[in-house]
Amino acid sequence: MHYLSPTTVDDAVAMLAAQTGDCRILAGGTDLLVRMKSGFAEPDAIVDIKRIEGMRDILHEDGGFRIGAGVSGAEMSENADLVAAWPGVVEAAGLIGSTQIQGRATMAGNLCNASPAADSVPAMVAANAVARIAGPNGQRDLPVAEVPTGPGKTSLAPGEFVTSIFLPARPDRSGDAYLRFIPRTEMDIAVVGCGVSVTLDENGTCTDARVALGAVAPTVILVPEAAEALIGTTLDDAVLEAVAKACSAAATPISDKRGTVEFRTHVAGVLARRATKIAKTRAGGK
Amino acid sequence: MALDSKSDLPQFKVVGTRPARPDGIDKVTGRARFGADMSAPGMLTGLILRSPHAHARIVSIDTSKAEALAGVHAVVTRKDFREITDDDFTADILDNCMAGAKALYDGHAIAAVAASSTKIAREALKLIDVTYEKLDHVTDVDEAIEDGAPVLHEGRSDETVPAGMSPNVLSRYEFGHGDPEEGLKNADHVVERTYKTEATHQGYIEPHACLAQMGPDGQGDLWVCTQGHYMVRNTCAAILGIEQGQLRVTASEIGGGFGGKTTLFLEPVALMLAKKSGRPVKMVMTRSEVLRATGPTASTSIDVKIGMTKDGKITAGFAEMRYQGGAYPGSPVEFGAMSAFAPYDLEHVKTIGWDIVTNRPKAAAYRAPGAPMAAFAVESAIDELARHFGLDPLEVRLKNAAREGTKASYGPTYPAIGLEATLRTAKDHPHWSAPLGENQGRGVACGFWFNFGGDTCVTLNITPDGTVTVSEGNPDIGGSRASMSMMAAEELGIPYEKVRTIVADTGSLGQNEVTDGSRVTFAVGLATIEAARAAKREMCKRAAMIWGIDEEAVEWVDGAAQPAGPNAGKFPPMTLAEIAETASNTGGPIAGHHEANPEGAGVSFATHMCDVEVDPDTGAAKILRYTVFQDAGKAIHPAYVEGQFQGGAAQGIGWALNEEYIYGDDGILQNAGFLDYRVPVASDLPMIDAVILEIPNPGHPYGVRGVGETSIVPPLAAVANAVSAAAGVRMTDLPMSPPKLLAALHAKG
Amino acid sequence: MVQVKIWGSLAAFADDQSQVEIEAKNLRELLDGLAAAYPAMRPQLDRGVSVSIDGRIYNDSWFTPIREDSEVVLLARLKGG
Amino acid sequence: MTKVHVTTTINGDPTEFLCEPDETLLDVLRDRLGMTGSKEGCGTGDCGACSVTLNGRLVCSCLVLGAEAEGQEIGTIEGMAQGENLHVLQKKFIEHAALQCGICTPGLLVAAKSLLEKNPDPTEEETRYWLAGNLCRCTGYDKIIRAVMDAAKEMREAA
Repeated sequence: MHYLSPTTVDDAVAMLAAQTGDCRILAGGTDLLVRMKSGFAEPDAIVDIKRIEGMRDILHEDGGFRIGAGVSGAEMSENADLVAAWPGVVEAAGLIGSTQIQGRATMAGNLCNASPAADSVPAMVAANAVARIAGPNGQRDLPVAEVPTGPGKTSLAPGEFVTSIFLPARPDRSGDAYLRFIPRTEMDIAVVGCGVSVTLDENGTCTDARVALGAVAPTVILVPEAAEALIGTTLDDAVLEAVAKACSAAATPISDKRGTVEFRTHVAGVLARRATKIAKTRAGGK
Repeated sequence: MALDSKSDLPQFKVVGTRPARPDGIDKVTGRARFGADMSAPGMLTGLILRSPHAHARIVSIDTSKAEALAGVHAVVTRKDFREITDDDFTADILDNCMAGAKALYDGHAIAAVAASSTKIAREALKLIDVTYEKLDHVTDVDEAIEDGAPVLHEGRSDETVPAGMSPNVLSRYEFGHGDPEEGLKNADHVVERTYKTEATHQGYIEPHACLAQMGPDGQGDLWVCTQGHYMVRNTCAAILGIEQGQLRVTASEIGGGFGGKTTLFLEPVALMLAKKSGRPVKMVMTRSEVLRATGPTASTSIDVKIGMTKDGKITAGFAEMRYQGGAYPGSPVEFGAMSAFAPYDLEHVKTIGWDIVTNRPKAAAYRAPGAPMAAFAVESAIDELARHFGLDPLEVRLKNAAREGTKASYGPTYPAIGLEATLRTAKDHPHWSAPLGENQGRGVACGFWFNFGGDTCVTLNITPDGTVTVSEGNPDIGGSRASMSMMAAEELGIPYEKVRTIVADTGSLGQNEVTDGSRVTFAVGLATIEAARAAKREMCKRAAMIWGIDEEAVEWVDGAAQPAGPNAGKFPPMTLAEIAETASNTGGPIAGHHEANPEGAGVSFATHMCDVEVDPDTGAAKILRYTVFQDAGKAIHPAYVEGQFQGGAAQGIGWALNEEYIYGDDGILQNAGFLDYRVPVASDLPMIDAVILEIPNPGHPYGVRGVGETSIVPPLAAVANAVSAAAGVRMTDLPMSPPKLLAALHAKG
Repeated sequence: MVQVKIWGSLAAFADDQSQVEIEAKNLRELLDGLAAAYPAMRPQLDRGVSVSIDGRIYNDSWFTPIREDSEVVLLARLKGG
Repeated sequence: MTKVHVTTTINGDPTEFLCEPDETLLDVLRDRLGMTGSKEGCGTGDCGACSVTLNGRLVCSCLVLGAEAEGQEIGTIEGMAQGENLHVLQKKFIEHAALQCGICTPGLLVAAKSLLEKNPDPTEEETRYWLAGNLCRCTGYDKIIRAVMDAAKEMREAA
């Protein structure tokens, strides 16, 4: 096998195009190396994208943030502007694994690993984040929600890879939050995850909302019914109950070693209620 | 401690202090060499092919393609080992290390290769063609004894098993006295429940590893992480048909064992690969292999019936316990049956234990093997009875506590024991009276372990410059070298820093029992003290020669020989260093030995107290506060005694809350990694308060009891009682993982 | 003669007695005496037992003295973790 | 397969090695460079025994490729003591009996050092969460947390 370490996007695209066998992108490596260790992946080539210019950068763009595909969760949490604008997304990325993992794991990698339980993805979907994708046919932007298509599967074409994630500009009085449930306090894969983003008007009435759930379906899902329940309200307790109900109703989980259908369905609602409350507070709601 | 019993023990100078351990610097700098840290010139990598099936007949194994691969130097299957009859003690050990006729569990070793690189070895494993005939499997202990359950072995049940039972039931044990049915008639309330515990793994962070060399002359060398290198030597020699004296085994530093490194997994295979290849072979397990094919403990299903009067007197106790010990005989059910009611003074008590096999890895010992599950069942039922009557659960335990003179449920009459002291200390501790908030609960539970001695051999050498080296044969798993140095220093009357203790290889000392059963500080400590006493006698003799007086007229005081009796004061004392300096002139080197099988270890008891908060919306349980009260007999190095208490408690908390073996319907282990085999992490736990009580064991010169095992016995029940109190629903099935607890909360309504 | 308490499931191999009398001055004589008097107990004795003598547990030491009035209890052979 | 030539810095020492393209940094350290202080407890980033720093950031060396070390700075347990002077954390681990078997100790020390560099005055909770990726099965963490907090205090007082 080969280890390739391009320094430009074009080189990376060319290298990917030149590979005939199983070629994998290496960002933080916290999923890929585990798969290799377990024998689930035996790539013929690894393309390390971290030396590509811009991949380690967090840039202001159109009032939002462009986060390079090689930026780790720990690096995100050290960017004060980003934390102020998108605390939920930063927390979600910072929840992936241990301190050690957070020093390596990236949102782009978390997205392309396409686990339904990926922590950063519900937060990104709630944030309406957009992935920038490079490939043999040039560059394209795709909403994060449309990247994963099933467990371990993405809509990326052969030779394509994510170069950055764009988090849009925040209107005033906006807040987001991500909560997940795990059996321990750290180190587990989410049994259920929930990302919420809200924007309030001057009166505290919700004008925009997005709610996303992880680990309750083959991919992270957006729950429009929950958003509808929020918009136009002041997010009082009765509304939070409705959001919880909508999220439990939207959940179509499986039972596995991490949780049961009943547990995930119920806890999806619990987390939605709690995350909405945090997002509301962050948006300045009372 | 106010409650410590009076004793005529010596006033200690070194014992009871907290010096730095001798291996401390090696371990904080990364210099300490563990199992996987050794290499040898020309070394090959050994890997094992493991069964992907839970139960299958091995029809054929074709290794020819693997053998033909460049870089492969040896392939080993069961047929490379000599025939061993079923009644030989090594038969099951070998079959577990390398399957014979059948693969008995997911992960069972089928073949092994040694190659010039890990990559080639991996490739070679893929080239081994195994034809399996899949068989039905069973992994649940209760299902295994049902009619028509898949049978693992025919004809292995012993004479204690009544006719007509499933062949998966291998042994029956019964202990107790009196007539429980009669006793239950005097009860005002009876709790009758079935409790279940899932298997847990010892979870040592260091995977099994060894480095083997084996010459055509039958001489071998083995470097291995183990709790007992003498056991490794003897068992490997028996399996390979070589002489014990020809195999030298050196124990590496050991990265945790907790009972899981008291048997063999890789070692005979590594030696066989080394023999066939003529090269040193290193084998290191992956974490997945560790979880699939080593350890774990038994899973259990236990029926309990306990009666109590309204004033809290237990009138009778009965428990019937089913333990599955994996694919071979030897679950620790007899210890569950012996220990279940050991903390109580009961007129009517009976326990029945069944040893059952299933398609799971062969259970290995795990810290107080068999006792935590039994204590979970009994202590939960007692807690429920106390709550039923509105009685203080500590008072109920005090009312029924075993004391000196109590006839134990497993037979003997207790000498002085410390249970009552732990209960009284618990009751007086601020933890017991601290307020609790909403959704919080407090639980207590007691636990017991036997402790024992075993073969022990210690050599203590006096160097020419008057320092002391102690050689002992038990791997240091938690600071025991420090304890040995302390006891030698205490006995010799010299500073701790003048003594260095090493763990010697099998060529350097006589037989030593495995580091298990909380025996080391007791038995090796005793032998160290006796070896020091022998050296003191010799040094008194040397001083007597120099002074020209009878050696009986010399005594050892404060690190020096001094004339005694009629000669007192006639000569200035000769220090250890002074005597050592002239040893060549007075008869040669000075050493003390002690070889013995010290018996008479003292039993030990503990009471644990735990506060938990339950999230009613998610079923998550958080440990808020935890206190251990345990009798240590005498704490040689209190910091390491506290460490044993805290470590046992943490393992027990994991067992209670989130650790479990999860098998799919296909009999395949689903969580063979630290990601989903969930041991407690730092943020899961509070500080664990450790209260040491010292009720001396008369069987040890300094009063030592074992401390390592008792600490894992109470936590399962202490946590379950706390969770049950916080949740308002009785939890009888471990682990109390959030989905299970939430379902119980919902069922309660 | 020494009174030896035996555990419940072993009683079936000692004519259903929970306590038997054996002429023995030490542990070895006790184990030999048990095997001779109750041959059905031999498989368990071969698998191994521990013996509590006056509250202290012995695994192996043959020449541990036993007095006529000693409390002697057979136990399943102990091991640890 | 072609080996990769890597030039890097380990504990301040310029270092070169050849490794397989899919070989982890942990395997390089242990098997090629003889630096066995970093331990493999799981190989999947779940135990922290292989913790090292990569350009000052705490990582699991089992989840880094050796090839990625090109031009970077690696810090391992072997670089923690300065000559015969132990780091305060190392001293405190011994003093507090914060190790029993010692297999997790190198990783915990590297992780704790990284914590105190970022946060010289961590709370108990911050310490516990920072170290949550370092499994210890012997101690129940109590004495480890005490040792780290005590080391932090001593380092603050010395600063």
